[in-house]
Amino acid sequence: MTTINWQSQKEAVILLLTILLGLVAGAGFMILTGHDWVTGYEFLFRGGLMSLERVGNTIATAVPLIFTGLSVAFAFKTGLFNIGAAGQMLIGGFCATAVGLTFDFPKPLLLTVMILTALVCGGLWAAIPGWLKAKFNVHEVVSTIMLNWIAYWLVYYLVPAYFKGSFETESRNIPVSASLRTEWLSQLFDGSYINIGIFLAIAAVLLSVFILQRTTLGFELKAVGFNQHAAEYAGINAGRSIVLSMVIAGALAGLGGMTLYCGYATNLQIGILPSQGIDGIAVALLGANSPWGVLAAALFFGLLYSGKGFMNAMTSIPPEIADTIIATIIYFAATSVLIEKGIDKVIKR
Amino acid sequence: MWQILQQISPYAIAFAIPLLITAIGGLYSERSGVVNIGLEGLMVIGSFAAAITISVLQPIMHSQALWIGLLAAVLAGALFSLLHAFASISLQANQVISGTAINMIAGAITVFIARNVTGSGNIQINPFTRFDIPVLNEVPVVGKLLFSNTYATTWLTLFILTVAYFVLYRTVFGLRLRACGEHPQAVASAGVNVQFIRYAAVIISGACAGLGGAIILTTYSGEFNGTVFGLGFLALAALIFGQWKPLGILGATAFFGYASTIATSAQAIPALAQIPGVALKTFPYIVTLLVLVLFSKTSQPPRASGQPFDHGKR
Amino acid sequence: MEYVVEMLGIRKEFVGIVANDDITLAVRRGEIHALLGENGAGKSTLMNILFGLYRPDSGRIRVRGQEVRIANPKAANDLGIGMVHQHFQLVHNFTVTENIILGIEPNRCGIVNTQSASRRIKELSERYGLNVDPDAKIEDISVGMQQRVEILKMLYREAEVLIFDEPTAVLTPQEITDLIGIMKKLAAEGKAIILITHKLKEIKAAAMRCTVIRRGRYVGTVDVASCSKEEMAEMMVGRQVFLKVEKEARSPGEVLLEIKDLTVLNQTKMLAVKKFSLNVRAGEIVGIAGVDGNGQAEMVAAITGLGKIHAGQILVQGKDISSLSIKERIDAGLAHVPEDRHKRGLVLDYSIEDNLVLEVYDRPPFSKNCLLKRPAIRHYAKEIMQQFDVRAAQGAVTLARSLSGGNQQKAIIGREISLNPKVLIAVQPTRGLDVGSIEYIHRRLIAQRDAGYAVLLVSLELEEVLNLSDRIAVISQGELVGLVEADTANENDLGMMMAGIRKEAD
Amino acid sequence: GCSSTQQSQAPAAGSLMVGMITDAGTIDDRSFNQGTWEGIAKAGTDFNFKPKYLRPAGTTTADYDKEIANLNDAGYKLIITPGFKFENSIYTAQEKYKDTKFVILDGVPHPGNDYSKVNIGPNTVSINFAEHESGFLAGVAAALQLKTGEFGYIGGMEIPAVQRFNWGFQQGIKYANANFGTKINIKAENFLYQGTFHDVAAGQQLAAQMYDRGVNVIFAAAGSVGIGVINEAIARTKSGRSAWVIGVDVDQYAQGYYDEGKTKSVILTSAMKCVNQAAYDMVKSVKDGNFPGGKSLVFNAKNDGVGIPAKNPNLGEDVSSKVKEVFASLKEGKLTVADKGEGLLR
Ligand SMILES: Nc1ncnc2c1ncn2[C@@H]1O[C@H](COP(=O)(O)OP(=O)(O)OP(=O)(O)O)[C@@H](O)[C@H]1O
Ligand SMILES: Nc1ncnc2c1ncn2[C@@H]1O[C@H](COP(=O)(O)OP(=O)(O)OP(=O)(O)O)[C@@H](O)[C@H]1O
Ligand SMILES: [Mg+2]
Ligand SMILES: [Mg+2]
Repeated sequence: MTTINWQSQKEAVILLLTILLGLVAGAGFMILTGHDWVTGYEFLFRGGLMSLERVGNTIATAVPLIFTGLSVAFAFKTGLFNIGAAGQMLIGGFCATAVGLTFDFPKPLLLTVMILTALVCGGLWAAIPGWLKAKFNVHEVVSTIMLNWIAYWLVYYLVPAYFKGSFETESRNIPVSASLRTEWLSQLFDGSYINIGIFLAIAAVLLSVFILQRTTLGFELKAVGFNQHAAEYAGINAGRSIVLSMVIAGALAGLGGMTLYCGYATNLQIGILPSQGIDGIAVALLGANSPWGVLAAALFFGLLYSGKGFMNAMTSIPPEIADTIIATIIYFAATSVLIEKGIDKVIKR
Repeated sequence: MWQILQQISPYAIAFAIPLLITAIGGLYSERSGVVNIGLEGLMVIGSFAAAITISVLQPIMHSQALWIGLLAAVLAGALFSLLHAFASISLQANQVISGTAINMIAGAITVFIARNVTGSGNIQINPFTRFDIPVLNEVPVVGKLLFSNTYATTWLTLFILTVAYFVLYRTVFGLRLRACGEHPQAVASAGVNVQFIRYAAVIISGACAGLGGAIILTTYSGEFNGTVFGLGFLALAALIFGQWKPLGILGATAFFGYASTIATSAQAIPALAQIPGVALKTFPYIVTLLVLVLFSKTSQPPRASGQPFDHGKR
Repeated sequence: MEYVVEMLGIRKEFVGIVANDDITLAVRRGEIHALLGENGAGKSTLMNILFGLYRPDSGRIRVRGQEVRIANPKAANDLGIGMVHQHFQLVHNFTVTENIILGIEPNRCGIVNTQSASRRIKELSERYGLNVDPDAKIEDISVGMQQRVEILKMLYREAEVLIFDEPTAVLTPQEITDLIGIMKKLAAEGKAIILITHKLKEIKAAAMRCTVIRRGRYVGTVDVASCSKEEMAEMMVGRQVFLKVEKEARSPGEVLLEIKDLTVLNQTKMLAVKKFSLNVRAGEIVGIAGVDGNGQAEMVAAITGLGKIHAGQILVQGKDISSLSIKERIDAGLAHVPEDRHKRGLVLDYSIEDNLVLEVYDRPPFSKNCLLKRPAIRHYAKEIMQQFDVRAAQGAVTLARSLSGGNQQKAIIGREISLNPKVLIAVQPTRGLDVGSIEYIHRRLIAQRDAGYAVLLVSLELEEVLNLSDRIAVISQGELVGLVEADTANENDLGMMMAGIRKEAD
Repeated sequence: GCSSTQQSQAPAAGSLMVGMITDAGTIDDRSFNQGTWEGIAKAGTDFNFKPKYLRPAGTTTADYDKEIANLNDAGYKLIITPGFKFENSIYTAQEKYKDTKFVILDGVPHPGNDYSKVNIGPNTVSINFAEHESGFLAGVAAALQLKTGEFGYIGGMEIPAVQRFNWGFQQGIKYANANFGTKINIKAENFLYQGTFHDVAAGQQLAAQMYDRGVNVIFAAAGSVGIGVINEAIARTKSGRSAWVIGVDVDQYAQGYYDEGKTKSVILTSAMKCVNQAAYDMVKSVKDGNFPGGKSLVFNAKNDGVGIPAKNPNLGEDVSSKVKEVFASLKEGKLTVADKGEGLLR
């Protein structure tokens, strides 16, 4: 037992060191480009946290990232690399928006239908690469990239054709009854655009933990992820697990798309592949593919993304420093072997 | 139809060439056993290095500035690829993750620097001029198709393709490189340093991708803005589509070039304007998926690609 | 005395294990020198050190009297040391010539000249009677031929010291005889040969001297001619060895496993198993003997459901299972100890308890309504671990990866036997294990038989097959070439059959 | 043209805090964002303050809200936002930050898609441009210069400002044909919207198609897509085939240089809208204490808010003078240009 605890403690230490190194590198870049890193970080963090409203906005920024992070992490558990979260978000988000714009149900019912739609459509979209992988061994990295572009163009043409808003470039604004924003929550956070997506996200984290740790499904998925040959040997249907895992990953991303278009935003703009798709990879990586880790990493990224504008307003540091810090953290995460070796050395001594 | 083909051909080629050179880089990397999903980021790096160099040099010199810019891109791509090489070869990290990190770093850091330099993150330059190849462009059929309206970089890339083919299949280095991608242990026990070969391959892929990014900049884009619009990923797809073979890649990138050019210029071509835009735009991607399915049985990726080489393991 | 190679006081430690501890090995010019030791004794490690793949932690190496440091295989090549590895180091889609010249390619300005190399390879091949086509692709030639390519590789490099790491494991008896002939010819030319093999008979036939190591330590070097097999075995294991396992006479009952005209294709769509028929009854162990790669793997895959059946039928207790899923076959009473415990047998990143319920996690009492029932799983796991003596540092929650090979294998056997299978298929159940574990597992298999169940044993170790089986089926090129009673069988006859020579009148 | 020629007085005490938020695209897009920024920057030098611009992460209302809050919280009390996409954000921000002043270019504050609830708060000015008049003048000028030929149009996304440029352009061509005897053809297939503001390659390919089909002049109102159009024109001109472009928003002449000496350009003229002037004027009004809060201003020919550049090296003397006459008629109201697309292509 003790060793296992020690192992996860070590992982946590590695994670913190990785973040720290990223922040140090960020400070380095600031110094190199002639800026004051102390004030830089001060305003970066204040921008994300200094008022209730800003805290709310930070959380709202994190919500789609939680979903895409979970999506990537879930696929990863089954040994799949889901670069397609962006496309799944688009499809799931688009279908939910379409429902929201089409039906005139009372809010609770409408939202429920929209959530289900997002889950199903995102899941089905991701089922394609899953099926291609299981049946034809087409590498999911390539197929999800292709599907991202197909999703991009589908939405690009479908929105103006059927849901055109004031302009060709975006859908109509969703009605209040289809929005994840609620009066009481916004008020609680001083008018922030935080929305009930955060509760969906926390529910998704809990559900992911539950599925992965408690259910036979999670047992199967992880077995396939760790060792597909052994899973097959034991009678687990690996192909089915692969498709299923992609479906779950896609459903999570799809719901993430809904929180983006019907919570964070109020309509769907075409011509953009949501950046949260790729960021989800970073979130999952930093969160060590565990749902709780994903939640923490997404909130951290949300903080950086949310605070960088204020930093830019208060100083002359380009906001891209936040992306640079995140990217550096990911590289350090990828090379965490080095950090691990370092820790081992320290322990040995 | 023939008329249309003639018209779009130069643009299709212009679009395909950066893909081609980048995919050649990917070919070297993967044939040596290292998956390089960071091509996109390396292209951005190349485009950035070229943009900075050219924007500095163009006011003081003329046509040489562009070539020096390309050279800078090659160097920058090669240098930056060391990050990937170090993580995936020396540290035996997961190559896909390392590549993803490369993409993220490239996108962020170039714009960050460009912002500090230009204030906006955009850098604009004057691109290459197109020219007709004398005599050859008079040849019936192919003259108009291949030898009109060409960029110097197109011929450079085709030259590199020829060299790349030759090096891969005829030289000592190529033989060893291909062996590394199939069975690195065999290479190691033949007394060859696998890590060295893989480093070289990844650096070549970085150089090629850097050049690819710079070619986009110096031909049809003329502007650096922190992205290459997913062309690095498309190059990766072309590599797989082309079955990890130089000529296959040539075919795959040409296909992407023509398909995407037809899709974009269809609006302005009355004959094609009635085809739904969505069908044209998604066509290349759907075809890629179909081809991957068709080839899935015969597809032969390098056996060791994606697997870190552990010196101790046999 | 002139030694070509001297390894003195070699020590090599891996994380948590001392693979070589003060080992000494001295080889003369013109001799075939055997290196003997149990699995995991450290033979391969020692040879990898000599070949420059590993660096020793301490110790000295002398080549032709000169003290040398062998930093990498290139250095070894330069010193005239060549090695044929346990697993061939050949690039499957390269030609023979390309494989041989890899690393020392004849070239002009970096451009490979295969033609001259190809000519030289042809010459060498003819001179040593190796009969290798320089232009053939590796994936198209037989395993035996591949090994000769490995030999050519060394000859092409003009190696003086030739290391063979278990070269015979993949060969037919006839090929083994040929190989020994070739080695003798090479030795006669003055080359030094180091031969690693587990088969004492081969050492007797080929080697002049033999160095024995045990658990990473040097035991001694003996003259093969003046030392009996039993003596060598005792040196190797450290105690007297009983080759035969005790077992009662059998009392076979009804047919539990019936293989009827089984035909299976391999990955390249070639016939791997051809109309194979065999019955295994309750209370008997049927062994399948054969050289590696003669269809055993495909046959096992077809029986267990991991591979497709092309034609024929498989019945368990009279019930046709040919078209059932793996899961349904397990339910029908089929259990399988897989050949490769790391690839198939275990999810190394799962805890032992999860591995022990790998096939039954979805049944009560281990789960209900798709929810895992941890207490029940742990209880079950603890029982198996106790019953089968699986030792792990942190009990049932230990990661399977951190178990020793023997304990991993015991866990697998425990898991499979706990399924109460009517038919147990055990493939290479003792591969890579130490003697204690081997004896334990052999006893368990016999207990399974004595409890009235059927056991199908597939092993490349002829001795194991002979010791455990009641009947022995010999497979060659996917065909059943003979079925003999174990007590009447002898190694020679089996060897002939394994080479594909059918036993008359059976 | 919009030459901000009014000279400023002595710099006042530098307490002005003026911020801008960019629309899709970057600050140096050589058109809309850049024009706005140049106006603010010029005011910055004239009135001695350091302006600031922020670039939002995306183009959703939430992204804009965030940057408005950032500028506001950082003390910027005049916030200028170019683009109709800010309409919803300004609608809420003007309520939320009552002591901050807002200027929205190309749009009017309103909630959601509901234009019936337009509300320009007392701290907000909404500025719109008569792009159709600008397009009209460019059309007339180009027609007069070339006399005969085939004209084309490439727009970015199909949004009102971009559409108005197109409609005005076509009316201008027709006007020239009718009144000055020019013979300019226009065909439906040569009037299109590419669909993005960023796809440089597509701009080039579409332009190539048009030029190959005999189009002589392309009016590109398409952000970076327009850069692609200009690139294509430069490439053609360099190889000796003529190809003209009409620039948009600002004087794009310098974008189109094709010779080493940087004197000759493929930009025939540019259809300008004086965003720089508008931005400058608004800053000045705040400084002077006469900010026209609550008003909706229109920049058109009447107040020199739109037009073509004063200097057009590619236009002949006579052409310039004729365009000046037309401009005068527009000013006087003798001539009107419809801001609707009825009866026109696309
Ligand atoms: N790279 C390694 N890392 C850790 N342990 C190793 C490594 N290689 C070998 N070992 C361990 O060293 C010991 C000696 O292994 P070695 O392969 O030399 O044995 P061997 O005598 O060749 O056995 P076999 O008969 O199975 O070939 C074994 O316990 C093995 O597990
Ligand atoms: N502790 C270890 N750390 C890393 N690698 C190890 C370790 N132990 C064993 N290995 C690797 O596994 C290989 C096989 O080791 P070992 O002989 O113990 O296993 P085995 O179960 O006998 O395998 P096989 O059946 O293939 O002989 C070793 O050669 C080594 O590469
Ligand atoms: Mg060994
Ligand atoms: Mg072993």
